[in-house]
Amino acid sequence: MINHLPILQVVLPLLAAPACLIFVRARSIWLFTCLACLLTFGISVALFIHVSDVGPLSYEVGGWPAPWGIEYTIDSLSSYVLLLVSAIAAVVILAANSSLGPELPERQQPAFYVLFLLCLTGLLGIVATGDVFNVFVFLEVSSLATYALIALGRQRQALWAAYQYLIVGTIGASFFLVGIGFLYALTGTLNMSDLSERLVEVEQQQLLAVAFGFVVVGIALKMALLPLHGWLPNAYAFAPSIATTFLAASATKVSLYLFIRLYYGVFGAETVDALLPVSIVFLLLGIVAVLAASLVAFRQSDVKRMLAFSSIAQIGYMAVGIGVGSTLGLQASLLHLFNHAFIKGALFLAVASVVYRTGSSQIDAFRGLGYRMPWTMAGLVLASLSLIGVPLTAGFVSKWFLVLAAIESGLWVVVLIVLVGSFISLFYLWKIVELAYSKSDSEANTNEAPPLMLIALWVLVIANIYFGIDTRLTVGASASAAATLIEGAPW
Amino acid sequence: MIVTQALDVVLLLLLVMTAVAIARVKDLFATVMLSGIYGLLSASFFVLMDAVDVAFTEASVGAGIFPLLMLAVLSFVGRYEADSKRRVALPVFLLTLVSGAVLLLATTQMPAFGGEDTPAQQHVAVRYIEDSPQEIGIPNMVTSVLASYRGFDTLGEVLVIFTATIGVVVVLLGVVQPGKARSLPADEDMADHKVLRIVGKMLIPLILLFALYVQFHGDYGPGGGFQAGVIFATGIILYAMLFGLSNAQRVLPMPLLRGLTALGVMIYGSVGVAGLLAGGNFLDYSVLASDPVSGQHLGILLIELGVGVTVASSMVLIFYAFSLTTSSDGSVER
Amino acid sequence: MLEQGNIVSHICLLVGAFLILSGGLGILRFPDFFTRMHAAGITETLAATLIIVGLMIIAGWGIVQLKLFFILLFVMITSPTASHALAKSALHGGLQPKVKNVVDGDSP
Amino acid sequence: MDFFNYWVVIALMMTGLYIVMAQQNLVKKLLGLNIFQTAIFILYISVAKVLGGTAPIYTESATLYSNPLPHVLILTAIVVGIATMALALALVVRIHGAYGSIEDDEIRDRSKQ
Repeated sequence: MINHLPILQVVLPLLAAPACLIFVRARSIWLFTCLACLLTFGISVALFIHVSDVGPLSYEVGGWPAPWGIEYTIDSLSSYVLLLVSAIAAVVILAANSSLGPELPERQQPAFYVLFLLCLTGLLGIVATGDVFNVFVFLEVSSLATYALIALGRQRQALWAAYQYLIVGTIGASFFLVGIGFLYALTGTLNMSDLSERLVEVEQQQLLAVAFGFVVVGIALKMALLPLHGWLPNAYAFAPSIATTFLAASATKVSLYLFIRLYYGVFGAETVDALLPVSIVFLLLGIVAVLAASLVAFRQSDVKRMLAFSSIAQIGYMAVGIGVGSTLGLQASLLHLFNHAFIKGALFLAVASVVYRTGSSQIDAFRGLGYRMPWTMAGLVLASLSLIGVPLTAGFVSKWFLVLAAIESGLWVVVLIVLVGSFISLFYLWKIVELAYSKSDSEANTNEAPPLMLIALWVLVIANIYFGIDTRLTVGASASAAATLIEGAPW
Repeated sequence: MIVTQALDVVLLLLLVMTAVAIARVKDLFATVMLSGIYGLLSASFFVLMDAVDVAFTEASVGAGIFPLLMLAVLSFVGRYEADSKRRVALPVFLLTLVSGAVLLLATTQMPAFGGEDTPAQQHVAVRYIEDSPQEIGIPNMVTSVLASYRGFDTLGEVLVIFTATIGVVVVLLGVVQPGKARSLPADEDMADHKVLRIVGKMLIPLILLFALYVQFHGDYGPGGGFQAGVIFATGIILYAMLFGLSNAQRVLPMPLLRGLTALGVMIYGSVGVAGLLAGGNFLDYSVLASDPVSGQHLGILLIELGVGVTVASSMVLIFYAFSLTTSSDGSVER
Repeated sequence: MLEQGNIVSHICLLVGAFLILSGGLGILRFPDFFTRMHAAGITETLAATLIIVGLMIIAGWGIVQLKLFFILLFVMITSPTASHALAKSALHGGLQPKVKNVVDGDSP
Repeated sequence: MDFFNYWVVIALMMTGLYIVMAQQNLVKKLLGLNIFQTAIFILYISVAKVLGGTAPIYTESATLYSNPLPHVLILTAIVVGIATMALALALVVRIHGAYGSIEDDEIRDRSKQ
């Protein structure tokens, strides 16, 4: 049975999505979706344990051996990201039914769950597959589902945001397709491990550079690296809150995973850097992203938008980690990928609770909420601390590793940037917290968020603290993944 | 071979001319027609390149479905671009020019066009060409690769269509499970088009029959589930246009179509799961029957059926959604 | 090479190709919508017929010939119908044929 | 002649990209995107062509076939493309209903209100 888990990981939500339409009532579809997400999470846990105990798994879809058929490979890196994505999905979907109530008419809710499952399928497929064209297919599954999810937002700007993201996302995916087309012309294969072997023998350096360029730009568009981030703020600000929570915690992370997988695992970082200055560009763009996006976040009056810009800044940190270029840097990126998902998930879920109660995500709506929604706001404060990087939270661990990596490589600028970025985030998050705990005119009767939303929020918050204290799982997994990718060492 | 190359040059130049025309013409109606021509030209080019299956698909999509949807949209948004601000975006133009030049230089390193000994022809493809007629037992190698070797990609493709359909319906109509059919005012407009209706009545059965032929002949010649699905949908769409949407909905109501769309994906997935239960891997058809080749036959037949069902019902559903939506339906601030 | 059937088929193909060309010219040069449609509709039905017949002769007795025959049937039905629908919707849309002899090639 | 197809691919790609980035009209942008995607199809299909080969359908007489794999990939890509287009067009219809315009700059202005 364990042998079939790599494919079941993807096929389970894949088949659950159309099966949703059997049910009529939104509530039963929600329960069904929860069940599917929990099972998916269970599979990813089993895979994670298996991979860390026994070793990587490979699966030949259709029974055809690797370069001819499609191969699914689960190694330490992919099992780590699979665990993350399916955990986020399972937690977020718990809160979905309550959160959607005021944000989406009941007749539209079934579509939300179907699209949610499809998006999850796409993301899991990208992570699990070992075939570059299969990546494209699942990239499009998740992207199309995402566009539709964003368009479900209440305001008309949601439609505009969805359209903009659709154009940018399609260009990104098309660039990726062009890149792998050139690679196919040069090597004759689409399988990742086969590709990495055959790329070494390719002599046409300029064309190889162009192919890498297309792939890197395509993925950078999807992961919203700084100059290509334009689609993200509107998409996050106007999508239904629960969709934003899921996307912010998973979608850009999966794009980053894809970049890491191809850049280190398939193309080889040294090969690429000999042709294109990718790591330097990532370092510079990451630094600019951390500073600029944090400053822009400070100026936002809509909290969803503020957190969206904060996400762009956090992607900057991950880019910096890659740009540092060492094993430790990559490990810091992977750690931040994991931890930031829980941080942003918790923050956006707290905002979703506020939207549920007040109907607004403007910063003024937070006035006095510290007294009316004590648990939600306490969760928000803890998650904010984690985002800033206070010790004993998950955010601290990843920033600590980033600083270590920078010191190891002698990049003192990066240390400075991390500190400055954290300070700026302290300021913009303080704006929220200060308002939330300032006395408001209205009576301070408690009006807490629905229990399921609170539970989901606190699961994420506790995860933040847990991974800040007990770092064995995250540090261990990211260390082995980074070592495997860079040194080809056995995990 | 000279003829092939001459045709190649002519068709590609025509494509470039059409693309430039699309960029320059302000009348959206004309540009949509041009993009239909563009689709047909590229389909012809694909025939020339021996990609008959691709040509078939491109003809039905690029010159069929895509312009149809575009026209439906133009009926809402109007025919002309606003032309107050006619500015050539110079930075963008330069950017594309420069990157184009860089790419031109790089492509001179591409393996020469049409060669037999390029890496693309040498490595993975060899097995598909030499062994698939024996391993899979059907002559059309494209179908073999599509349905069996890379069957999981095709499952993803069906899933993409399913996703898009759900997305389109929920974006346009705001629901996945709509209530009763609305009758459109346009239904009566067609009543005096006697000629069209009669010819339509003659053609629709033939179109549906042809769709079935394409569906089940895909193993031997160009065709398969996707093309068949599109052709089938065309027949239904033609009926809806000539005899009114409410009549079409009486034959194929939206809830049924919605169910069929999901059913196609389920059929495909179930074949995969059946392979799993029979002791093989997911989507392994060889274990479905006593000997591998007939197992492959059965598997491919079933999954092509799944593709056909999903594609046909999705296309009709998307057409319904575009016809039923009203641009100012007050659901702006839902 | 120069069998009888072959000559006939070549003539068919050439005439068909010429007709398509003249139809295209007509679309460009005729003064208004209806005459242009006339040029396109009339010539193309005949041209397509000739080309398909030419191909049928080349194909010889068999399944390909049968398929070509079906295509021919389709073209014969759909092409005039399309012209009819176009003309009707043009009239419906308020477009009147030009009656005077205006040599202005552009105004519809 | 060896690279003519690829040059055309690049010309089409750049034309499509220019339309997407420079044009204001949302429908026109989608037409540009369509041109761009078709250019990719042409790239793949050109890679697959073997001069002197035939369509990859097994017959007794033929020995040289064009490569079926890119054909399969492009079949998938075409379907993905039309699915994206359908969703994009649906969004355009709704945007027109919500903003009363399908010109990029006008919508940007009205979004701010």
